[in-house]
Amino acid sequence: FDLTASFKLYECAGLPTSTTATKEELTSYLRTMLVCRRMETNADTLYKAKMIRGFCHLYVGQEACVVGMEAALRREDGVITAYRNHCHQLLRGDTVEGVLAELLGRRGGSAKGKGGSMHMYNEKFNYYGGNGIVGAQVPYGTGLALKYKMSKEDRVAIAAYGDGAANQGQIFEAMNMAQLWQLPVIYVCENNHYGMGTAVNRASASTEFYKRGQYIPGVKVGSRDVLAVREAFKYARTHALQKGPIVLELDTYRYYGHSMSDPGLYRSRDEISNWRSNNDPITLCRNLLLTNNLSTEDELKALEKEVRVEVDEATERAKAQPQPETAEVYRDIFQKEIPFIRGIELQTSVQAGQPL
Amino acid sequence: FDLTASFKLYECAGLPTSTTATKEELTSYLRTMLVCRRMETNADTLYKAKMIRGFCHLYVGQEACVVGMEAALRREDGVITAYRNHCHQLLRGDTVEGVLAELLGRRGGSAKGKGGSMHMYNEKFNYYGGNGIVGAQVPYGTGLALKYKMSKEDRVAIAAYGDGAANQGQIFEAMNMAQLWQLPVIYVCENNHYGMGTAVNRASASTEFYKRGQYIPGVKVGSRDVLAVREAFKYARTHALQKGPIVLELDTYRYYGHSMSDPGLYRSRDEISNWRSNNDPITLCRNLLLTNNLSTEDELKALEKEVRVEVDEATERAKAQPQPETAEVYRDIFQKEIPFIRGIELQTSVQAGQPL
Amino acid sequence: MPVREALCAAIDEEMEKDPTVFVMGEEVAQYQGAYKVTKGLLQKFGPERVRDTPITESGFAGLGVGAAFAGMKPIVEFMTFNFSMQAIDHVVNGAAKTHYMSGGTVKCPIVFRGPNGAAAGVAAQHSQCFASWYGHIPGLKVVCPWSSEDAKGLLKAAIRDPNPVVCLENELLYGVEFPMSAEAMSSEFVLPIGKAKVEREGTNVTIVTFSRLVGVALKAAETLAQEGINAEVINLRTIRPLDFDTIASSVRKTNRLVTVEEGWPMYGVGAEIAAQIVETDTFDFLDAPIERVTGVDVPMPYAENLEKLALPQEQNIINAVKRACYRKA
Amino acid sequence: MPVREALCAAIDEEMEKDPTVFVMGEEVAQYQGAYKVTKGLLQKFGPERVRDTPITESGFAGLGVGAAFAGMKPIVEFMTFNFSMQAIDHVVNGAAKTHYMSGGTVKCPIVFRGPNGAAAGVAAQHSQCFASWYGHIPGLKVVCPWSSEDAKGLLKAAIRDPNPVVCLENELLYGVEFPMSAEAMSSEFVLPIGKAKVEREGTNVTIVTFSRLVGVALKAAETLAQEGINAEVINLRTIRPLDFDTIASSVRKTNRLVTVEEGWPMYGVGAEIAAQIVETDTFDFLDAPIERVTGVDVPMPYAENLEKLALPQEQNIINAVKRACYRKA
Ligand SMILES: Cc1ncc(C[n+]2csc(CCOP(=O)(O)OP(=O)(O)O)c2C)c(N)n1
Ligand SMILES: Cc1ncc(C[n+]2csc(CCOP(=O)(O)OP(=O)(O)O)c2C)c(N)n1
Ligand SMILES: [Mg+2]
Ligand SMILES: [Mg+2]
Repeated sequence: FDLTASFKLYECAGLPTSTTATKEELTSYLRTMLVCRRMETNADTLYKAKMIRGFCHLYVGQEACVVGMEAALRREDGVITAYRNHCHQLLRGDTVEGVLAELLGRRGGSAKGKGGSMHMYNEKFNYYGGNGIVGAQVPYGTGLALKYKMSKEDRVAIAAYGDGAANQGQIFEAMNMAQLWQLPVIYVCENNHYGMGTAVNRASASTEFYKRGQYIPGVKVGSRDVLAVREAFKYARTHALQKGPIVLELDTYRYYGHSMSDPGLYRSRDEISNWRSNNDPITLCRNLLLTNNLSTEDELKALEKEVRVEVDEATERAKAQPQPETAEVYRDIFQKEIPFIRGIELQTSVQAGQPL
Repeated sequence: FDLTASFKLYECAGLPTSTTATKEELTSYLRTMLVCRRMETNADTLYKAKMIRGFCHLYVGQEACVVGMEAALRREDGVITAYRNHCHQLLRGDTVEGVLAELLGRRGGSAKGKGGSMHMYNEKFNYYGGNGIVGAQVPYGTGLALKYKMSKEDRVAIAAYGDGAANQGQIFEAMNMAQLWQLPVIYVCENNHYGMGTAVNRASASTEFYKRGQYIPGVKVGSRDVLAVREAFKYARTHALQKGPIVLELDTYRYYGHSMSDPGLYRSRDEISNWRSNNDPITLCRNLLLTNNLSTEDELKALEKEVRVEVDEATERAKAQPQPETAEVYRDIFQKEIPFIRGIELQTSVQAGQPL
Repeated sequence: MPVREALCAAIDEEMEKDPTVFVMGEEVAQYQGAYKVTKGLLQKFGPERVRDTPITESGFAGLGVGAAFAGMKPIVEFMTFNFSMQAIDHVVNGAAKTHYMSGGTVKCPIVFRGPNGAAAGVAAQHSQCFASWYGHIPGLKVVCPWSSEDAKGLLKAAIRDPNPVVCLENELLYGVEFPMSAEAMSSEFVLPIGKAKVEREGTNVTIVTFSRLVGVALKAAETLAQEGINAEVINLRTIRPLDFDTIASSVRKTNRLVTVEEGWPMYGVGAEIAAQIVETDTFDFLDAPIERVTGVDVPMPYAENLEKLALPQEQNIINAVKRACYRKA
Repeated sequence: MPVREALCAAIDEEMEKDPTVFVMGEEVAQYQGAYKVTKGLLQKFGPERVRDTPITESGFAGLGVGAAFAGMKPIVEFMTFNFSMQAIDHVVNGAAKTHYMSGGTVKCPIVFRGPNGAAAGVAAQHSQCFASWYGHIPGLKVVCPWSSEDAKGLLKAAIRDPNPVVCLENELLYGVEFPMSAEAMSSEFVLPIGKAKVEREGTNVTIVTFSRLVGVALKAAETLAQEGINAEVINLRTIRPLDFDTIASSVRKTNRLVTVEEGWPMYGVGAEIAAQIVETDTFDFLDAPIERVTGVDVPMPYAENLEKLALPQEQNIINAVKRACYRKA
């Protein structure tokens, strides 16, 4: 597959101009993206039914980023991102039921319902969330890389953030240390063109996010093609292990509002539908399969249906889960220890060591 | 005077290759630098006599920066810097006695003895200190520029910081806003090659501080020549008013330790004496006067003596000042209001409105 | 008038009155405010005085402090106070301390405002109450409105104050309607910073609270009245300085005290109130131990049932009052 | 052994024992520590495990949190805790809350340490006490050593603790020599986090304090003993969790309480202690109002005479004790 128009490079070279992928690979990417999209769509419905509360940042439109990324990473690589993280969680070993259970505040969520939309984790698969404070996850991700470097492991860390977050000073602080110490970290800026209601050019004096590491090389993936994303991550992974930090900017777009209460007046319907019809990652991947005669329209229709059924069933299972046990309020303050926890009234406190 | 080797440029052009200066100008620069140096030397003595307490960051070696800067600025321009600020304070309308009185914690200090070494101000001359938190003054300085821009005044703001501070994220945050909003601010990085005991290359992934605004033009003044500094600031002032932010890096060196308790093991005596003998701003300025036959050795000796006497007398006057009135503990919490102030014991509190 | 509009009116009127007042923060202009508090201000005052900032709290709060040094009166909005942690050095070391450090020469008339404490279902990183943290800091004033009158009167006072003021609002109150007196509708209406308000007079017990829980406490008081307990409810309105006189007079009358807050208990607001009681002779008037009702001492959980268990409810106030009155629950 | 060396020994021993322990911060390596606490560690453990950082608190504290998530045990030094404000979001929203938010899956075994509170002549921005701020936060433990034994035992406990711990030291104590018991010299010596220590037994009044003022309180107790007042002095050692049992037993014996801290009064440490007394039946044992001795409620002034007036002195403790004992001063 041709990738000639996909990349812009900054202080680096050697990105491939083409790549190959088997039918199985492409189909699995498509399938995963379809699952992501259906899951998020269902989350939208659940939110509107007031079953999901608070924030709920949907990933619809951006699926190629995380799917392409995971296609290039190994499971032992560490990943951390911001609050728009349902699909990251899914790809790092969780299930649709698990993600939606967390969104619904149910017992079977990855954080037992205690984290919600912005706070999902899977430590066993080296996934550290989900962070609600814009930018804060970037030093954390750099810290993961510090650990990998110190323990001489062949692992890289991903620190993902948005175009809005890209101006946060702590990102520059982290990048400086990453470069000084040659840490194996890939900074991933998912540029979806808006931070909440603010278009990139109103928030960033330079919107070339792949160059903003300045002394750190960067690559911009200009297309929503999952294969281009995958190749960029393969390249970046090798670079990070051999030479140290690198910045990847992924050009993408979100179709839904920032979170659920966003009226979206800052962009036109046309702009959204243009992206949807010309740049949709799922459509692009679908077309790759069709135009290269790797799949038929019927096969893909069947796949779509299968995914729909599967995700909808998982959604029902998540809805059927019970709320967390009430004792969960008092659990997980500390590892290996139940401290005295003062209650709303002193009388409702939990005594130290009292089993919960 | 020839300036051909003085500047390195980043994304800008038009720095002069030569300049002129009258005998009076040069002599006054020399005189001011001499006053600065003698004042700091006396501060060193007072510190060693345990009359100055806490921190005391001396400016010796860096005099050309502030003297060249003030030669180009107007008094209505705003200035803010970090804790190495005694000479900034002096040049912004204070006296040697005033600066030393503050260092000695005496009544006649600019902050009535309540601020000490790091916290001197002269609001009347648009000088806002003196800040003890590395980097924090840079957004403040940018805020001054915001005010000047909003009130459509022809004023620029100076936000000065060190090479160590240059990695602080808040500087990048401030620069981004300054560029977005085209604020008339000059970022001044006084690169004295060390942040405490850390050499620049151990702290900064890129030591080209004049380029670190990235999307902001920059000029590096590579010499300790006060005229070069002055010309750079003239250029920068015009740029800031017309186009917005600019970064000036001033290559300089401090001869004393970081603060008073610094054993200085991170650099060799040779390094220091090399700088002293080959790059001293006072010697450079002196030589300009001599080699251009604008002054004689005797004239300059007399000037030096005059300065010494003047500064030493001011030092004695500062020492003779009384400590602040004890009621000062309770004053200046708020403007225009004396609140209830709880004392060490409730019984020693100050009641609201009670005259102090 | 809902609290949101009262806040907006306060800003609007003060911007009209004083050209040095301006607003800055994330999404305050084009988006009309993340929670619509600044709705219409961009249209009225233009982009110079209603400024959208990048998501860089440390940067823009610092710019605000600098602009205040130079004579402006910035109103800096934190989208929520949780994000003020990224800028807290500027609030404390910059805004609060500089006037004192400069021997009274440098001025910093700035307002930091935004929603504080828990909203609904926003979990641990978005639910912190900063009342006692900011209340700890000399050089700051900290106001905490409950009703629309509070909101308008306190925010206007904050903007006019020549000193740095932190205004802790509450997202859950933004949409709540409160009656506004004719006086409060005036563009000259301000409330004194540092004065608490007795929202309900009573004789048997004093309930001291602030922000959203004032409403809950008033409900509890109604319920308790039916059982013959007549509670006085004090709305603190200001966290710093604390209006101890109003609290003390009330306790001297009722001889019983219950403090109510949604923040964490340890080193919280109730702690300071209790301490002030027992270090003065108001101590002698107490007929029962002081009761503190607070948020549970845990980060805020997301799930609806857990969140409810983590925050004070009417019943908790009732329980505490009954204990203070030596009644069986 | 001076406190500085006790702290260094704690780090040294724990680094020796556990290869995942490492130190990072400004000037901790080549410079041997701004206050020489980490002296010799670079030479012994090398630059991988003793890391000099740029002056970017938010960055390196965040790196520490991330490394802790991934299984390291970082000791992050703040050159002073004043600078921790630039990184406080990472301490609170990152380190303290993540274990809970993740339903107990993500771990964050990290220590944040450095000097806290006032040193000599360092003025307002460098003199803040963070005890009650960090003490407010669930998910954190906060220790505050006074003596060399405290320092070694508490810091070692903090490093071994699988949870985030804040260790608030005091620059003025670094050079102070304290005797070390044989037990304390052992590399297995740890002190329990959450337990206070009765430093001096007494019967007439309880003085509760922490950090540097423990020494001042002990001096005051000696002076008071000459006047027939026998004071019990409690060294809190831990700010969170607070060892209320030790305080309460003491007050039940002495019936009088004086709290002593150098931080600001409002929403401070004394406030919480006072509140816990009056909300429990220990209240009934009080024979006098509680006295709080605190720093004056102002930013720290520089001048020597003013600084002294802003900080608790022996005489203030004596005055407070005498009032509590109804003696004339
Ligand atoms: C420090 C901080 N400031 C503000 C917010 C509120 N906020 C949440 S998301 C967001 C926009 C971020 O935009 P971007 O980084 O582009 O990510 P995207 O939402 O587009 O994925 C803002 C302002 C926050 N959570 N944390
Ligand atoms: C936020 C913060 N971190 C650390 C310090 C301690 N500190 C004071 S000065 C300094 C070195 C700064 O170096 P540089 O910016 O190069 O300025 P110079 O001292 O060389 O003028 C450090 C680490 C501080 N004051 N504030
Ligand atoms: Mg975005
Ligand atoms: Mg330097």
